[in-house]
Amino acid sequence: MLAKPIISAAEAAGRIKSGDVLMSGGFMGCGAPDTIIRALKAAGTKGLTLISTDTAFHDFKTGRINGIAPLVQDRAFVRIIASHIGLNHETQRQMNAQETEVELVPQGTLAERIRCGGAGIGGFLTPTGLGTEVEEGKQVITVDDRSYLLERPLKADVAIIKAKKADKAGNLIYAGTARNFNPLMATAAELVIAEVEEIVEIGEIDPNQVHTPSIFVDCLVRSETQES
Amino acid sequence: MLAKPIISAAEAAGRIKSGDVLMSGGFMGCGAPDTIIRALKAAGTKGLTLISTDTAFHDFKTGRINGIAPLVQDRAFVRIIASHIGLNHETQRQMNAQETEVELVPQGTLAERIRCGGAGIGGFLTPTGLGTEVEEGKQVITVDDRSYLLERPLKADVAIIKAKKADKAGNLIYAGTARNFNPLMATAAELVIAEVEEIVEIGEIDPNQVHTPSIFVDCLVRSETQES
Amino acid sequence: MDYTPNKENIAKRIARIFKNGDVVNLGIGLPTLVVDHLPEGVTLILQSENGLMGLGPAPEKGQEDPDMVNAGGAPLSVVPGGCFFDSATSFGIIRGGHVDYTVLGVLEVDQQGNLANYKVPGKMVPGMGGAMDLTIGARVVIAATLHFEPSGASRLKRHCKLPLTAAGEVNYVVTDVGMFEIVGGRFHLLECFAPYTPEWILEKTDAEIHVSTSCKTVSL
Amino acid sequence: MDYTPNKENIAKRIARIFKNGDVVNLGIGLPTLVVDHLPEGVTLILQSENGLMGLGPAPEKGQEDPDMVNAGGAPLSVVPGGCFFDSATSFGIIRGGHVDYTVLGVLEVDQQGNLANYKVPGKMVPGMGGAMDLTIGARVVIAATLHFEPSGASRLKRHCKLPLTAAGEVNYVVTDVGMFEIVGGRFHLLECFAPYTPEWILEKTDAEIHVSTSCKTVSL
Repeated sequence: MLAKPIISAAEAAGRIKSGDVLMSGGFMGCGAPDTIIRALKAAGTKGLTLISTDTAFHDFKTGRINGIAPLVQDRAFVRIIASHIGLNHETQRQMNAQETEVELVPQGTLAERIRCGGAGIGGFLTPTGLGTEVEEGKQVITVDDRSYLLERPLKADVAIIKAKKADKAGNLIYAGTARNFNPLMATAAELVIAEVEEIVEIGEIDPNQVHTPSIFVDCLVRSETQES
Repeated sequence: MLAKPIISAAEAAGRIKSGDVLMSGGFMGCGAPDTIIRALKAAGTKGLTLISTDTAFHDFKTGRINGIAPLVQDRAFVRIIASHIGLNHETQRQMNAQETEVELVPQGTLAERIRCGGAGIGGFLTPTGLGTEVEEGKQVITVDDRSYLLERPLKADVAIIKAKKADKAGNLIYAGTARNFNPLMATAAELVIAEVEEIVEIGEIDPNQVHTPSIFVDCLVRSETQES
Repeated sequence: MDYTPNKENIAKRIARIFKNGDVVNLGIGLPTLVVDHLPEGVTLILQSENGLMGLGPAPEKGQEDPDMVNAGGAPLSVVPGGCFFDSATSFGIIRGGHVDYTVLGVLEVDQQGNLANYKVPGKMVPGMGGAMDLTIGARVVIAATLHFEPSGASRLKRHCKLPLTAAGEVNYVVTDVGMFEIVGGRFHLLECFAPYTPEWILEKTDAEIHVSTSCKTVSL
Repeated sequence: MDYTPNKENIAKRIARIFKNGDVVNLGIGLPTLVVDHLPEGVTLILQSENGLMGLGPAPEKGQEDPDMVNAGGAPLSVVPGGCFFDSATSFGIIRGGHVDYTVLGVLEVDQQGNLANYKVPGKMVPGMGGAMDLTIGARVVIAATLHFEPSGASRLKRHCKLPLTAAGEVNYVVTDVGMFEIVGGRFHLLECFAPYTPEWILEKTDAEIHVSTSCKTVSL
C-alpha cells in the first residue's frame, strides 16, 4: 500500500472552495473533525453547502459551542442538509430568518442516502417519512402492497471526517460513538480528508479491524488539541 | 448483555424445517458453517430454498467437495438463489436436468438485496444488469436521466453463518475473507445460528471491533473439526 | 378530581412492559426515566441511534470519554458485551425491525396512531433526528406523555394537527392517567392509574376511547 | 501471416496501462497474469470482490490459511495495509466507482462496448458472479482476450450474440494482436502488436475498426 500525504489543517482547509458541497462527520460534535473545522473557520471560506447529521451544540444561554457550529456561526453555509438542528440556536435563528436554507432529512434516510452515494446505488425505498411532510415531492413506489418513498443518493465534493487512528496508507479506525457518519461520508465524496489522533506505520493495523479501507482516504491531518 | 444459548449442531439442524428459506454464509466454501452443514446433511432435511453466493466446490473429476455442496449433492434444495455455480458440477447438472430451480443473481445485487432485507429497505436502484437478461421482469426506474433496475430485498427463515470468535452474548468477529456474506445474512433471517471457532466471556471483545452485534444472533454452535 | 402532572408514573408503568433482554431505544427526555424503574431481573439492551448497542449508565464526573455520547450528546458508558457501529448500520437495525420497543415523547398523538413530536411550525423546528425511523422501524412504538398540555387540552387527539412524525405507527400510549392501546382507529383504555377513573378520563379527553372490558385500575 | 495464440502478450500490454497505486480488480484466469508483468515502480492495490483490498501473492505451500481465499476460491495472502470487509461493502466499493480498473475475460465483445463472458445458453451457465457489477462499476473496463476463437472467428464482434454481462461498458479490449478502444460504436485500433499489421487485423476481424491516426506497432 502506498502512503497518503499527511497535510496541515490549513492545507486541508485550502482544498475546500466556495460553492463546494461539504460533508462533515460528527454527532452533536462527537467525532467531528475539529482541527480541520478550526482551520476552515480561519480560512473564512463561505458559500458552502453542508451535509451533516446535525449542527452540534450552540447554546445562546450557556455559550456552549462545538463541532461544526463555529462554521454555522460564521455563515459559512448557504444551505444545510441535516436531520437535527434543535441544539444549535444559531442554525435555528438563520433558518427562521431565512438567511440559510435548511433541509431536514430523517437521520436514517440521511445515513442511507450517503451510503448509496458512495456505493453507486441510484436510490432506495424506505417506509420512513410516509404520510409526513418528508413525503412531499417524492415518488411513492409500492412493492408487494407496501408503500415506500424513493430516496436518492447524496454525494459531496469534499468530506472532512475524524478517526481515532490511521495507518500511513489511510486505513481508519474509529472509537466509540465518534464513528457515526464518518465511515459513510468517507465513501461519498470526491476528496476525503481524514483527521486522526494517531498515525501508525503501514501494517500495524489488523486487516480484520479496519473500519474505513485506505482507498477511500485521500489525505490525513493530525488532530491538534485546541489551546484555550 | 444476556448470554445466548450454545446448542449442538444437531439441535441447530433440527430447527431448520422442510420448506424453509435458508441463507448460508461462505464464499467457495471459505467461511461456510461446515459443522451445521454436516449436521443438516445427517438430519436429511429436504425441500429447502437456498440463498448463498455460490454452491462452493464440487468437482466431478477430482472429487473435491466443500461448503454447502454436500447438501446440494443430497438434493436438499428445491430452489437455489446464487450468483455463481460454475465450480459445482452437481448444481449445474441439477439445473440442466431441471431437477432444481436455480436463479442467478449478480453478486453485488445479491449482497445488497440481503442487506436491504435486514435493514428494512423495500428495494434499491442499481445499474447492474441493465441491458442484460437480469433486467427481465424488473421495473426500470430513471433518476436524473440515468436508468436503474429496481431490485428487491431478500429475507430468510433461517441463516446459518460462520464466525471466528463470539462472546457469550453473541457478538461476532470474522477472519479474513471468511467474512463475505455472513454479516449480511445475520441481519436478514428470523432465526440466526452462528457457528464459531472460539467463544469468550461477555466483555472480552472490544466494543469497537464487533463485526456483528449480538442482537442479531439467536444461538451459537461450536465448530467441530471434521474427522476424516 | 384534581390532576397533578406525574412523569414518574409514566416511566414506572412503561418499565413494567418489558421482559428481560428486550432491545429498546429510549427517546431523549421523559423516556429515559424508564430505566430507573425496571423491575428486578429485567435488563434491557438499550440501543442508541448514534451508533451503540448496550448503553450503560452515565459515567461518573471526570470519567467522561469525548468519544462516547448518547443521541442527545450527553456522556455515556457502554455495558460489557455492548458494541459500536456506524449510522447506516444503526438505522438498518432500527428500520429493519431489530429494535423491539421504542419509547418516544409526544406533542400530539391521535386515535389513528399518528404521532407528532418533532415540529411546531413557525415556532420550534428542531428536525426529526432519528424519530421518524424509530417510529416506523421499532416493532412496538410506545408514546410517553403527560396526559394534558399546559392549556388543559388532552395530548390524545382525534386528529393530530401538527406535522406528523409517522402515520399510524403508535401501538401504545402511556400517560400519567392511564395506558392505552391503539387499534382500529381508536384508543383502548387498558389501565387507569389511581386515583383517575375511566369516566374521568373519557370526560377529559377529546378522542374516541373504548374502555377495554379487562380495564383495571392500577396504583403505581 | 501465421497466428499463434499468446496470452502472455495480452497480460504484458495490460500491465503497462496502470500507474502506481491504481485500484484494480483482476478477473480469474487470463487477467491474473497481469501482475507478473507490472513495470518496475508500479504497485497496484488489488481488490478481490469476495472482501479484500490488498491482495498479495499466493502463499507458499503449507502457509495457506483457510480463512483467506480469492474470488476463485484459491488461497491468498494480504499485503501490509490491506483489509477485509463484507460482500455488501465490497460491492459498494465496486459499484460506487472506487475501483479504477477491472480486467475481465471475454467470450464475445462488440463494437458497442457490450461484453458477453458469463453464459453459453444450454452449455455453460456458471453464473455471473461479480462480473456484472465489476463491468458496470469500475471506472475503466478492460476486456482481455485472445483475438480468435478456436474456430478462427474473431472474438471482437459487430454484435454480441451471447447473453450480455453488461451493455456498453467496455472501454478497452486488449488481445494478442492489438489494443483497441471502444468509442462511438466502433473499435479504434490504438496499437498493433508485432508481427501483426493493421491491415491483417482489419481483414481477420468481422467488426468495424478504425485505425487510430496515432496507431503504433509495438513489440511486446
